[in-house]
Formats: sequence, structure tokens, C-alpha cells
Amino acid sequence: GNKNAGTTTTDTAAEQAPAEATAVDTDTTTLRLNLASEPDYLDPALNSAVDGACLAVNSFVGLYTYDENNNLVPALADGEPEMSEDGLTYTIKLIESKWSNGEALTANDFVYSWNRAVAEETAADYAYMFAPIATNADGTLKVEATDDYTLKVELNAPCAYFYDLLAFPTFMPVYQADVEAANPDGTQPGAWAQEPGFVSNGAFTLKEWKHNESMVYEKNPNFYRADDVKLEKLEFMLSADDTAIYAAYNSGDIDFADTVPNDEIQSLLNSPEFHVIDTLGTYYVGFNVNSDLFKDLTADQASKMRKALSLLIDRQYIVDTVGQTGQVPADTFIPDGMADGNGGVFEADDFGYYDAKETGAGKVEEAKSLLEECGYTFESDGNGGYSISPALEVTYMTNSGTGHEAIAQCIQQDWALVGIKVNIETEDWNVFLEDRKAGKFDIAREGWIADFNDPINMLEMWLSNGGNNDMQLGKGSSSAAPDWKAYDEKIQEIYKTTDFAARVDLMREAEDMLMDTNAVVPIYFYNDIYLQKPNVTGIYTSLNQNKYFMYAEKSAN
Amino acid sequence: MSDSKYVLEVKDLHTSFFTDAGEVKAVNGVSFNLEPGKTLGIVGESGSGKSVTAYSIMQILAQTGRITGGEVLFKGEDITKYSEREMQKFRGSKCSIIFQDPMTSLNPVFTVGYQLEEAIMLHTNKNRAQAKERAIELLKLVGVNDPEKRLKQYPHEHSGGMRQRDMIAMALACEPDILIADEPTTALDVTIQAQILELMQDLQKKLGMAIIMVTHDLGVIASMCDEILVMYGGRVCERGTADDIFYSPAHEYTKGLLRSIPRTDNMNEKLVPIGGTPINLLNMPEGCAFCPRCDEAMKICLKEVPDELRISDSHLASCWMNVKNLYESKEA
Amino acid sequence: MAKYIAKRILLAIVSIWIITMITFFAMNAIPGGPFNKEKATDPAVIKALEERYNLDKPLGEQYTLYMNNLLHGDWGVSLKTGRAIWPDMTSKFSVSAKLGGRAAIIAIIIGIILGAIAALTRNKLPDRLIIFFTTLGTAMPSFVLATLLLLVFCLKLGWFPVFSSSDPNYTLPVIALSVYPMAYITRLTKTSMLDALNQDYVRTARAKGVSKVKVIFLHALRNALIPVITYVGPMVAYILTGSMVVENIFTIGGLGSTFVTSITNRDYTTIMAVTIFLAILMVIANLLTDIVYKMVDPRIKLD
Amino acid sequence: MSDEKYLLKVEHLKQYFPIKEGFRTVPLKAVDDISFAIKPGETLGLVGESGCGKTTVGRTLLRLYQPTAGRIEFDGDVLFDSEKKIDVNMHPYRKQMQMVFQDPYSSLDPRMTVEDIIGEPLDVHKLYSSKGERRDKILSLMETVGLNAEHAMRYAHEFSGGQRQRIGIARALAVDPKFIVCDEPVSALDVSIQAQVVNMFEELQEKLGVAYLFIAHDLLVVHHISDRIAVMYLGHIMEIADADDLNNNPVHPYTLSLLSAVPIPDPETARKSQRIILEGDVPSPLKMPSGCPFRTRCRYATEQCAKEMPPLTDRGNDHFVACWNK
Amino acid sequence: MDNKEMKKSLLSAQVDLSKFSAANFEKATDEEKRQQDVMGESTTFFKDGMRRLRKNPLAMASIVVLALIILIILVAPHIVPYKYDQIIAVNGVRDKGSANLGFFMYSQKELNYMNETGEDLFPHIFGTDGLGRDYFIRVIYGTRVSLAVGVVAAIMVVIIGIIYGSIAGYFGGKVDLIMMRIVDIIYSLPDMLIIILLSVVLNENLSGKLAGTVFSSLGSNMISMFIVFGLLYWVSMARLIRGQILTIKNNEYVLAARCIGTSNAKILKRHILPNCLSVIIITTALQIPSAIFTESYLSFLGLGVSVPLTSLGSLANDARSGMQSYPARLVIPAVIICLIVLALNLLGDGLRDAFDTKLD
Ligand SMILES: Nc1ncnc2c1ncn2[C@@H]1O[C@H](COP(=O)(O)OP(=O)(O)OP(=O)(O)O)[C@@H](O)[C@H]1O
Ligand SMILES: Nc1ncnc2c1ncn2[C@@H]1O[C@H](COP(=O)(O)OP(=O)(O)OP(=O)(O)O)[C@@H](O)[C@H]1O
Ligand SMILES: [Mg+2]
Ligand SMILES: [Mg+2]
Repeated sequence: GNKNAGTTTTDTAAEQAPAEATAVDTDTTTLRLNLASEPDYLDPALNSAVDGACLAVNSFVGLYTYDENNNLVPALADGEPEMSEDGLTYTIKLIESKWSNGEALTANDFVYSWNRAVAEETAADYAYMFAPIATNADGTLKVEATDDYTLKVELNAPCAYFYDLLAFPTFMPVYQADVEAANPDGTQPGAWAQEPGFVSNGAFTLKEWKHNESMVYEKNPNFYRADDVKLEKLEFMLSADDTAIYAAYNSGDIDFADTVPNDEIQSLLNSPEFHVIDTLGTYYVGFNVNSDLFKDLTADQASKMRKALSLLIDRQYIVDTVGQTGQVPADTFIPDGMADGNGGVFEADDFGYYDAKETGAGKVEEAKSLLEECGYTFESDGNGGYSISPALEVTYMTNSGTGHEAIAQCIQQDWALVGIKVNIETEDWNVFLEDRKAGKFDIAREGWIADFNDPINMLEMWLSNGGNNDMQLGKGSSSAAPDWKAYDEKIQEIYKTTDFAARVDLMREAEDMLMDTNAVVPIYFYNDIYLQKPNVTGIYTSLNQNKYFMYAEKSAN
Repeated sequence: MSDSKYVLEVKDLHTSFFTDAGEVKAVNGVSFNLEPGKTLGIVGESGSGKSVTAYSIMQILAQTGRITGGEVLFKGEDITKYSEREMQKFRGSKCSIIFQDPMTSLNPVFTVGYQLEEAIMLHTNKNRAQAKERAIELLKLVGVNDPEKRLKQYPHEHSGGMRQRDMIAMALACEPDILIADEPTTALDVTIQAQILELMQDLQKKLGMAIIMVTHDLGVIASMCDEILVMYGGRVCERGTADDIFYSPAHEYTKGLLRSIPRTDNMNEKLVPIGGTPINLLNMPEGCAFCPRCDEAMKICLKEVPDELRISDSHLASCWMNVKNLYESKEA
Repeated sequence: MAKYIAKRILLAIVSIWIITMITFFAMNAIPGGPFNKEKATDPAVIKALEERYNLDKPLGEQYTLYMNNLLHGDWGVSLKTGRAIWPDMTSKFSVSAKLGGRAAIIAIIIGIILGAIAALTRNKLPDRLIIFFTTLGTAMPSFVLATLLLLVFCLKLGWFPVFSSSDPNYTLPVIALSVYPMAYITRLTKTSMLDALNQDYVRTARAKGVSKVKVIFLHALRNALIPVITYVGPMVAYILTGSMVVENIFTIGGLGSTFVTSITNRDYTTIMAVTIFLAILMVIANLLTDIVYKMVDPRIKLD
Repeated sequence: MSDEKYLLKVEHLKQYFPIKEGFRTVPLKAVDDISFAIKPGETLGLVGESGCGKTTVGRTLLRLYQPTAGRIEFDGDVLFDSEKKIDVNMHPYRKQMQMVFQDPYSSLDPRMTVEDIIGEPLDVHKLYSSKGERRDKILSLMETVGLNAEHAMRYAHEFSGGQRQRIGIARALAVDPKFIVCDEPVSALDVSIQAQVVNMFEELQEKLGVAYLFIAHDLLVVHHISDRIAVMYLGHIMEIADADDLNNNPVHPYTLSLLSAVPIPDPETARKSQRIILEGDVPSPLKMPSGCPFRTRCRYATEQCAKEMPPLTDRGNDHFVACWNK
Repeated sequence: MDNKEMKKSLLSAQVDLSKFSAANFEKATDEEKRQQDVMGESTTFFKDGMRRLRKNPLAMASIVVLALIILIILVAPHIVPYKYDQIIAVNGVRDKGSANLGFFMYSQKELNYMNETGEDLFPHIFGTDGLGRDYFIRVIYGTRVSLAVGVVAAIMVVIIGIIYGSIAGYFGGKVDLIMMRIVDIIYSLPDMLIIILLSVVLNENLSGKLAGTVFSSLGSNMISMFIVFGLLYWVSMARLIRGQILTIKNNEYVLAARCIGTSNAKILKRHILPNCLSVIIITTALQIPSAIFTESYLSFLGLGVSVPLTSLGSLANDARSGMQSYPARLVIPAVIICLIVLALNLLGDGLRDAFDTKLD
């Protein structure tokens, strides 16, 4: 894949843009922005949403963090930690820092916070992120404060992405006294961070929260880099209505908008205020390998049939008309630019399982012959299209959402070329999740944004018993489903491998196995767009989409 | 202004309703005079224009209605030329009206007291307390027991007879010169009707006002009126004293009417109804309005509207039969 | 009267109870749950959560538990955010009510005035204009209307901020909320006014010499208001609970959007709370309507 | 009452309506213990003030209301007997007992043509064997009541009140009844039309021999058409006698004042006659005075009147009166 | 004439008898009399109402607008060569330049094609949408769907409302009490919940069975929407009908029918329902816009018709996101919704004025 396609658009655009000025705000100490609507949890341990994570990274800080160049750098950690030779024990020195109430923050706070995050009563979605850390018999983590400013962590196996984890919000410290005071009976673990004024250790503290309307954060003078924080206030517009957000941005009521209405993108592509950044994520379509669609086929034929359908999808058209922001048509499942855990990039630039730019109408013949192998015959309808027999009618399941439905309709048209009829079924979000998980579909839209920068995050989900294995690989009994034991074994092998270079190869093999099934049909790699006023600088985004506002600066014009 | 001996003179009054089906000529040239202290009865079948005549005098016609011709002189002054503001002063203080249906003519959402006091305060400069006193006085006058309590009640808490008394009290609030009673008893029981008629006669004696009594009940008319107007099809077809009308009717319609009502003296005879159906005001016949139903109709009746002829000093009628009789007696 | 109110409340409690039951079982019948995320959550976590919120018990028991808590004044916590529901709901309601209250007052006052004017000028130009424009106001889906208001007045004209954390401006949302009920009241007032103007008592008032203005605004209007009141009661209840469309577009944290999001989120406790809250509000509104009704029209007997 | 053959016999008929008063349900005694009988071909007039229960009597007879108590016997058959618990299905009797309604405007379905209105009873009781026969029957009925055949396809609202009332009568006659309850059939009509209808009732009776219960409040009309007249007051029959007898020798004080209150369309008589003005209003049927209901307005009322309702006693000549004092 | 003038004159002096001849005083024949007495032209309730309706310019304009819209949506799909779900392609090749075209614009590929072949392609009247589909034909189909939803839903609502309302109203008493309490409860049920529930239930039960029928393109959301109308939105109709019946059943003609021996069912059918017909027609006319509205609101919530089929509501909702760049895409469906709703409302008002002045 060509990883640069996404970012170059903006860079070149910035130069030639006929800087169409939108209203700017001149209060240089307040940054006003929109991420999304109301966050569910501000507690970094309980949060599992992107917007919540953004709020978390701006009001809490952990041992590591990302800098503006997306490099992992120590935050509360005092320099590089010490790693034991077998790569299993880390000794992390902490700098002296304070909570927002002025109390000192010590290594014990981390021990408490991490153990709290994995505790069953806390029921944190991201508790599994602690999996690489070894546990004691009583279920607590093998984490220890050897003194006030030294933290010792033991791992189960060497972990290529351990520092990524340390920068992850779930690993951030929480203030024990508050947490426990607000949760006397153990049933309200998140209660402490539900009202403004809770203690945190990040750049900003929450001052005001009008639910579904706005949040106001103020600078935390006790933040360890408080001197670098130029802003006094963050004001969040809590809205999910793209149109309103865009209007607020255009009227100068917010300086930063994380979303742009789909249909306005075209007009913004040349604007210097429009930014596109890469993200580690793949938009894809998945086939339920146990679907009745394949019931009379062999596993091989089923794969061919899926391949044919995959080839018919005009990815470039989807990217051009639906994505619009220069997303890269996907030719692999692991997104371009993902690190390989061995200091390199996982995907070679020219590697792909097919030529993603050429899929679509040009592949009709190839697709036809693949389908003919599955027992279908075609007849030309005289207008460049074909009719298929026996008739093939498939159901494409999606949740509502302009982009998802648009892609569904593109695919519907693509497959119509060979006479396949697609019924698009739009489901309520929650029903959709449930049905997709349970495999009640033929074809469903999918997407995955990596939690951390390592391919394993996107490979382990396909374990037979994986919670996100929506394609039901290795789950059903259908004879058309691929044999999946080998894959499970491969992942286990990856887990155990201590040699990071060999691990890269294993992961490549795993991806090959996955792509061989053709059950996963990558469409494009996500990128992230936002609007930012020209007088604002210094906002940056990590690869896992956390936005860091604390070092932003706003000039008067 | 007041050199006229009549409180009210109506001259050739025409009133029409402009409906989407066309012009409904409800009153077609009605004239009459009213002396102070006298009672004028207007009878005629339903739809003959009695109420419209009364409403035209008060100028309280429905939105679509308009006086299209004639004059209404109150003490010599033409009130059809009055402005709306002047009319507001005229209504209620100079001339009052009592409506047929006391059930619907009182506003259900205001107390009887309020409605009475409103009428009083509109035309006098009494304050509310004085108005209330006057209201109590009026209710006493019309024979309502326990007026203080009654004033505080809503119309629906009064019986029909009592409501009609409320209406009368309201009409008398400013001691008008003319009281128009538009079928004041039709909706009431006979025994209550008797009470109300008695009351009106008493009040007339006491207060000396002129009354226009509109009804289609000949029985009511017979005992109440000094002069009677018989209307048919928006015109006056006969006028005279009660004796003139009842004992020597000179219009075929009046004759028919008298024949068709059961009376003590025709109890065991067959009634002689007026045949046919009431006229359609949208399609008035060219000639006499009654001719399609008239047994004696003649060729001329079909073509020409008869003039009003004096039969005797007090008795006038517009019927070609009178001319025919004259013609025949002359021929003979 | 007190007895009547007691009886009504009793009846209402029964209906609310039935509503809670239907809602409870309906929402549980829908697939999906409050803890579903795009990225699958560890089954252990889900189990812990379900245990915490009693969702692992049989439905019947869950319902009894919920109702029992409710009777003790415990509305529970949101399954989505863990936040206590009651304070949240009251604060959101106060926002919705602030908006809705203004919208309702505007709708009622302007609606009645326009309706009266339309009735008086029946089939003439002002009537036709009023009817045309009020109908036009109702002919636009509220999301279109609200979007247009936002774009024209906030963006193009810049009269109001789209977003302000310190002092949100309620003018536009109030307009967006009031257009429909205002138009409805206008039409309702017009017809009932026409009806009232044809009544005998209006003729009586005119015959007394009451001025035209007073006849219309005192004698006729008071009677014409009776059907308007029946509409206004439930309308106020609805409008006070907010509109999801308007709240979303104007970034207002009211009850309307809470309800919708709670349903998409399967936030069971919130769904129940808002449903019950709405139903109670509706009952109160209906009761008040009947009492006002009785005040305006003394003929009405409450029984 | 003498032991002749009666077509209809009513004994101790009561009709109470349950009325909600706040939370209680109280009985509204619309008809309270009345008895009378009608011979074949006879007309019994029923007069009384509005609300005294005339309509209720008529409708209860036809079992449009479920009687509270009493006994109704028609043509030898007992239709209802509260003591013996007889309560027959009225359907077959609908052919023999009919009703003409007070209001010719609301009693005709505005969406039906005259033909359909008159045809409806024929349809319900299947009184024809062919379409042609149905039409013939309708036309002959229309002729009987003096309507033109060309009116058949018109709608009721196109007719005048008198014509409408004829349609109503034709509908009642369609089933060839022996008995018709005429519930104020002329009160909504103009005097000039009233006579047409009264005449028709009389002619029909002569021709077909039907019996009428003729309800009205206009004593003159009732007197004109009736053989006997019953006077009702607040659910009770106060006096019942031969029409002329009642008119010439009224006994009950209520009948007296009623007769005197009727406005006589004759100036001479009007001038001479002295109206007996009753004090006050009719009491509400929900708050009936004890004993004789008329005593509150009766100038002869004594203590006894407050205690007990006087029985209807024969004062000779089949003249029955319910009064303690007269 | 003034009676003062003639005060003392004798009868004979008042008339000039010479004007008359004996012929004047011959009796007029019945025939002549009848000619004078014209019984009004035979009008039915319906004719009378129509006459009044014709005099209402707003209502007549509404009829014209509706007729035009219906004509266009019926004819246009036969003239426009594009399909509502078809992405513009030339010779089977798509062109991203065909997305977001303005009114009457062609994409580059289309222009080239026309230059090469000299053949004229049908213009994109309203341009194209973000996916490169002809917007005009999408609007046409959206209108079709919205109108169909409106009419079908209205009919369902009306039928159920009539049946329910007439039973409650006619039998009254306890039946009425209970039925009306049910109505109250339905009023307060959260409809969105029910809609989701239904679409799920239907999805599971219907999805297979629907394939290949017209319903499959409507989607289960749509069908559940209809069912929701059938289950929930009839209540106000039922109330209205009940109210009507309560007054109508007090008419004496109903009593007359009972007196004749007509059965309850027949009375309802022959006497009561025909007499609420005008109310029914009027409220149906008003129900259609309200159904169109509800559909557009459901589209806003994402519960509307399934893609690629569309409705005016979903078109408008989709266009909201491109509001600033492509305002026409919002304005067009919004204007059409407005026109339809406005026309139906004004027509309904007109019908009401013409046929039933007493209704609120
Ligand atoms: N507002 C109106 N619009 C149209 N026509 C009207 C209106 N008011 C009255 N008319 C017509 O005018 C004619 C005269 O009516 P009016 O009320 O004066 O009759 P009336 O003699 O008082 O009858 P009644 O005894 O029934 O009161 C009737 O034919 C009536 O239809
Ligand atoms: N269906 C009913 N339910 C309750 N009360 C009724 C009913 N029908 C009649 N009444 C009451 O019974 C009493 C007698 O009524 P009814 O109609 O028989 O009187 P009426 O003598 O016919 O009066 P009118 O002369 O006004 O027709 C009245 O007080 C009336 O209110
Ligand atoms: Mg009149
Ligand atoms: Mg009666």
C-alpha cells in the first residue's frame, strides 16, 4: 500500500489553498472544541471510548505519553525504564509529581490504580490490556512499589508494545482517596469522576459539566509540565450533530472540530484548516463463513466465491466518493504504517494481497471465472452487465450511518454488475452488534481501530474463541468454513516467541492465513480528519487517535 | 328629533344575507311604527323574517347579513346611519332584546351577576358595587327569589324560566324605550310561559316601554298585543288590531293560519291546513310570496306583488283578494 | 374535588404501572444490552456488570426489584455511565422545561391571537395568510426547520452563537419548538372561535351594547378556549420533556435526547425512568387540564 | 278501569336512570309508577311539562329502554313483567309497535334517500319477496302519507319539516303496526304545517285503525286528536280522562293551571280568561319532593300531600285523578 | 308605502280598478302555482360540500399541486433513464467526477461520451448525489415512498381507528371506559422502543419470507413502521371517531333504527359510520401528512426506509450533512415535503370548512 497518499493531500493543499477565512476567536487562553457528545466515563480505567480517551489524556498522565511526532516518550517515568534481560521485569523510576490537589503522586498510586483497573468489581472494559502483566495467585498484578518513586512490573512474556500500554489511558493513575470515598459499597466504581472537581494529575481539571451541552476544563497548576501549558481553559461542545458542529466551527464558536459532515468534505479538501492524519485502522467487510450462502460449497470454493465478491468491490470509488479524504484502498488487513514490534513497519509499501486500486469493474471477468468455479453461470444482459444463475441474493448488514449505508450501496451496485442482488439491512446499532457477534448475517460491515501499535492487536481477534471474531472463523460446523486450528496455534506461537524478528514473520503468516479465507475483505485504511482554526497550533494526535490539546497555543489572529 | 309621536319608525326595510348559495332576501320592505308604551306583535311562520327584522333594528345581524334599504328611525333619527360606536350606545340603553332560547343566550362561562352588571355598567357610570345593587334590584323586579345568591351562579345552575328572567332583567337594565322580545317563551313550558308573559305585561305597565313581541304563536299574540303584523316571505301581509286579525282576516295566509290551528271552537272539526311547503327565499316568486300555497291564488297573484290596502282604520292587508272583491262588487 | 383528584391519581397509578410493565418487558425483549461495545468486552466483565445491576436475575425478579426500589425513591443508576439517574434527570428536565416552558407560552399566546384574528377575518386575506403560514410552519419536518434556523440565524446572520458554554442562547430552539404547537393552536382557536362567534350568547352580548373587541376577547374567546385547553395540556407535557431533534441540533442537554440515546444504548434504567417520568408528567398535565377546564367552563362536572 | 279488551296495558311502570352524582349513583325517577291502557284504534294523549317523563314513557313502552319495574302487556302478550321476570325479545313486536319521533330533523338519517329510509323496516323484517315489491310498497307508503313518487330519490334534508315528518310516519307505517307512539310529532313544526300532520294522523287512524299514544305539550293539539288524555307531572300521571271531559272539567290543580296557561289564539277568550300562574319552577327529578311531586307549586297543598303520593282514583266517567284535595 | 298618507281614504279610493280585467282574477291553475314554487335544486350533502370546496382557493390550489406531484412521480420514472439506486456509469465505467454534480450538469466522462457519439444523454435535472446517483430520480422515488407511506399508514390508522373508536363509542359504558384507558396507555408508550422491537422481531420472522416480494425493498424497518402505525398511531383517530359516534348515536335516527329492529352491527354500518364519513375523510386527509412526518422523523432516527430506497425524509436528513455545500439537496426534498404536507393540510382544512364546520 501507499501510505503517503493520505497525508500528502493536505500538505499540498495547504500551500495552494485560497485561504477561505472562517471566523476566529481571539481569546487566546481558551480553546473551544468538539470531540463528540457526552462521554460515558471520565475515569481513565472505565472509559473505553475514543472521546473519553482524549479527555483522559488531557486530564490524566501516565508513565509514558506520545509526543507531537507520535514518539513514545516518558512522562511520569523518569527516563527509560530498566528492563531485565529476559525482558520480563521492568523497573520504572518515577519523577516527583503532584495530584491536582497538591498531594504527591507516588509509585503506590500506580499499584493501586492498576490493580483497581483489573479488579472484577471495577468491571473495566479494557481490563484485558493488563494481560501481558503477570498476576499473583489472588488475581492481583505483579506490580510493586519498591519505594515511593520506583515501580517494578513483571510480565508474562516479553511484550513488544509495553510502552504503548504505559501510555494507554487505562494505565493512568487515579486518586485512591476519592475513588474509594465515592464508592463505599463497591457498586459505583466510576462515581468519583462524575462531577466536576475530581482530583486528577493531567494538564487540565474538570471545572464544569453541563450534560449534553458543554464541559469546561481548567489548567492544572500542579501538572508536571504546567509551564508548557499555555492554555488556561478548554471548553468542549458536547454534540454529535455534525451539522451543528460544523456550523459552530464556521461561526467561530469552536476552534477545533473532530468531525466534518460527509458532504462538506469535498469543499474542505483545499482548506488549510482541514487536516487529515493517519490512523491505525481498517474498514472492512466480513463474510460469515458459516453462512448458508456457502452451504453447498467446499471451503476452497467458498473462499473463491468470497474472493470474487471482494474483487468486485470498487474500493477506489468508495474512497473517492464516500471516504473522500484520501484514504488508502486496503489491500491487506493490517493497516499501512503499523509498527511490526521489531523497530520496523509491518507492511512493505508494495505488498498487497491484490491490487486495491484496480478492484471493481475491471475485475469482472476474473470474478466471473471464480464464481463459475463455484457452480454459477453467467449471461450477458447486453449493457455490460450479467445475470447470474442460479440467482444469488445476499443480505448485507450494516448499522445506520451515512457512510456505512453509502458503502453498502456502492457494494450493492458493484455486485449488481454480475447479477448478484444485495439486500441491505440496516439495523439499530445495538441490535447490529448483537447480530454480528452472533453470526446472524451473510455479510456485515466491520471496522477496527488498533488499540496499540502492534499487529497482534488485529490478529488475535480472529482466534476461534475471540470475542471479536464476528466472521465466526473456527466457530461453526459448516463444511464450507475454513479449518482454523492452525491459525489458533499460530497466534499462540506468536505469544510465546521471544524473538521479535521471528515474531514478525509469524504474524505475516497469520495474516496470510486470514486473508486466504477471504472472509475478511478490507476496503480502506482509516484516516482521521479534523478542522482546526489557523490561529491554533500544537494539537497533535497519537496513532490510536488520542488528541493532545495541552500544549496547544492560540494566537490572536 | 322628538317631534315624532313614535319611538320607532321602520320604513321599507330590506335586509339580505349574502351566502355562498346566493342572496337571501330575508326582509323585503317591512314598515311599521311603534308608539311608546304599546305592544306590537309580529307573527308569521318560521323563516318569514320576523327575527331578521328585529335584528336589523338592533343591527346585530350575522356577519353575512346587511340592511340593503330603508330607514329605521328612533325618535325621528335614522339609526341605520349610526356608526358602530353610536350603535353600541343605542343597544341596551335605548332598545333591548330578549332572545328565544334562554339556554344558549346567556354566556355559560360567566356568572349571571357578571353578565347583568356588565349590561348595567356599559350604559351608566355606576361602579361595580352600585351595579351589583342594581342587578339585585332587577332580579327582584323580575321575580327571582334570593337574588344575591342567584347572581353568583352560572347560567346552567338556573332553570329555564329563571334564565329567561335573567335575560329580561338584563334587557331592562337601562330602562330602554323599546323592548324587543324575539319569541321569548318558545323554549319554555306552558306554565312557565304564562309566568313570563304575565311578568312582561306587568313590567310594561310599570316602566312604560314599547314592546315588539315576535312570535309565531298566535295564542301568545292574541292576549298581548295592541297591533299585530302578520309576515310572510319577508313582507308584511297584514296588519291590524287583534280583533281585526282574528275576526276579519283580510289576507289568505292569515285566514289559512287561523283555520289550521286547533282552537276551542274547532275541536271536533278537521283542521284545514295550509298546503304546500314554506317558500325558498333564494327563489322568491315573482308575485305574491304566498301564492304557491294559496288556494285562492289568481293569475295576477302570480305576477304582481299586491299593494298594501287599508281595510279599515286600523287594518291593512296586501292581498289581491281584496282587490278582486272590490272589482267584483263594482262589476256587479 | 379532592376526592376526584384522588380517584384520578389512583387511576393514573394503575396506567403508569401498566406502562412500566410493557416498557420493561419490551425493552428487555429487544436484542442488545447496555454493555455492548463495538469491541467485544470480556465476558467476565459483562458478567460482573450484570451482577452489579441485577441483570443476571430472571426478568420478573428484575422487574419486582426495580419497582420495589422505585417505590423507595431509588431510581437507580444509568447502566451506561453509572451516574445516579434522579439528579441527572431533574437537571435535564429543568433545561427542557426552561426551553419548553417558553416555547409553550409563546405558542399559546401567539397561537390564540393569530387564531382569533383569522376567525375574525374569515376567508379574507389575513385569515388566508395566517392559515397559509402557520400550515407552512407545520409542513416542515422539525429537523429541517431547526437546521435552517441554525444556518440562517447563527451562521449567515451571526445573531446567535451556535455554541456557548457560558450562556447558551435559547431563542432559536424556542422558536423551533413553538412553531408546531403555535400553528396548531392557531387553527384550533380559529375554528372554535368561529363556532363561538356564531353562538347566541355572543349575539346577546352585542345586543347589550358590548364593544366588538370586548365581545371577541371576552365573551367569545373564553368559550373558544375550551378546546384549546384540551390540546394545550398534553402539548405542554410533551414540550416540557423536550424534543430530541431540537436538542441535538442546538446542543441542549434536555430529556428529549436522553430518551432516544438511552434506547439506542439499552440503558434500561434510564429508559424506565424517562418513561415513568413522562407518564407522570402526562398524568399531571391531564389532571391540570381538567381542573383548568373546570375553571374556564363552569358547566363541566368532574367525575 | 273497565274490563274491555285493551291493546296495550301498562301497570306500575317505573323507569329510573342511574345518574352519577359525584361518586354516588342516584336514580333519576323519570317515570315513577304509572299505569294506563289503550284500546285498539284509540288515541291516548299524554301531556305534561318538558322533562316530566313523557318521552321516557313512550320509549319504555317500546322497550328502547329496559324498564326498571312494572308490567307491559301488548295485544294479549306480556312483553315485560318485573315480578314474573318476563322479558321477551322485542324483534317480532317491532312490527306491531312503532314510533314517530319528535324531531323530524334529527330523526331522519341525512345520508339516506327517502326510499332507503322507508325501505329500512321492510329490509329488517324482510317484508318483500322481490326488489319490485319493495319499491311498490315504498311508493304506496309514500302515497299514503302524501309524498310524490318523484321524492323517492331525494335526501331528507331537501324537505320541509312537514314533509320530513311524513317520511317519519311512512317509516313507522311500513311494518303495518297496530300501535304507534307519537312522541311530540308536531312540536318542531310550524303551525301551518302542524295541521297537515295532525290531519294525517287522524286520517290514518280512520283508514288503518291504529292506536296512538300521542305525546305533546300543546294541550290544544292533544285535545284535538285524542280520545282520552293523561296529564303527567314529574313522572306521575296526575289525571287521566276523556279529552273533552278533561278540558271542560279539569280536576287536578295542575291540569287546571296547565289549561289556563295555554295561550288561546282568540282575543276574545284571551281577554276574558284568567291565567292561573303557578309559582316557581318544576323541581329537579333528582330531588323529588316527598309525597305528591306537585305540592311545591300547588296552592292547595296540605300536610298530607307531603307525606304520601295520592293514588289515581276514579271520579266517575272514567275520569281518574291523583289528588288528596280535589 | 306610508300608512299616514292613506289614513282616511277608503279602500276603493286606494286602488285604480281600471288597471284590472277579469282575467287577472281568474283562479291560477295548480300547474302555474307549482311553477312558482321551485323546490331547490336537488343537492346532496356531497354536492353541497364540493360547491363550497370549489370556492376555497387554497384548497383548489392544493388539489392542483397534489395532482401535479402525483402526475410527475407516476410519469417521470418512465422518462428518466436512470434508476434510483444506480451509480452513473458510462459504458459500465464509473467516474468519481459524477458525484455531487450541480443542476443539469454532466460528468467529464459523460461529456466525452456525448462528444464522441454525438448522442445526447438525459440531463441530471437536480444533479447527482455524493455517490454519483441521479438526484432527480431519487427525489421522485423518495416522493413515491413518502406518499405511499402516508397513504398506506393513514388508511391503516383510519381503519383501525374506526373499528376501535366505533366499538368504544357505540357500546359506551364499561366497554368504553376500558378501551379508552388502553388508548391512554398506548399514548404514553415510548414508540421508538416499540419500533425497534418490532423491526427486530420482524427481521427474524420475515427476512426469509419477504425475499423476492415488493416488501423486501421496503425493508423490515418500513414494515415495522407500518405496523407501528397500526399499533400505536391510531389512538388519536380512535378518540376522534369515538367522540363523533358519541354525538351521532344520540341522534334520533339511530333510535329510530333500533325501534325498527335494526341490529347493532347494521346500525353502525348503515347509520353511524356514513354520518362520520366527512370527519373520516377530513382526518384521513390530515393523517397522511402526519404519517409522512412521522416517517421523516423516523428517518432522522435512522429507522426509516432501507437503503438504497429512499424517502423524502431520509433524503432531507442525508442532505443535512452537506447543507453548506449542497443546500439544494436539502431544499428540494424539504420543499416537496412542505408542498405535500401543506397541500394536504390546506385541502383537509378546505374539506372541513366545506363539509363539517363544527369539527375542531
Ligand atoms: N345568517 C343567515 N344567513 C342566511 N340566511 C339567514 C340567516 N339568518 C336568517 N336567514 C334567513 O332569513 C330568513 C328569515 O329568518 P328569520 O330568522 O327572520 O325567521 P323568523 O321569522 O324569525 O323564523 P323563526 O320563527 O323560525 O324564528 C330565513 O329564511 C332564514 O333562512
Ligand atoms: N337516557 C336518559 N338517561 C338519564 N336521564 C334521562 C334519560 N332520558 C331522559 N332522562 C331524564 O328523565 C326525565 C324525563 O325525560 P323525558 O325526556 O322523558 O321528558 P319529556 O317529558 O319527554 O320532556 P320533553 O317535553 O322535554 O321531551 C328528564 O329529567 C330527563 O333528563
Ligand atoms: Mg326567529
Ligand atoms: Mg320528550
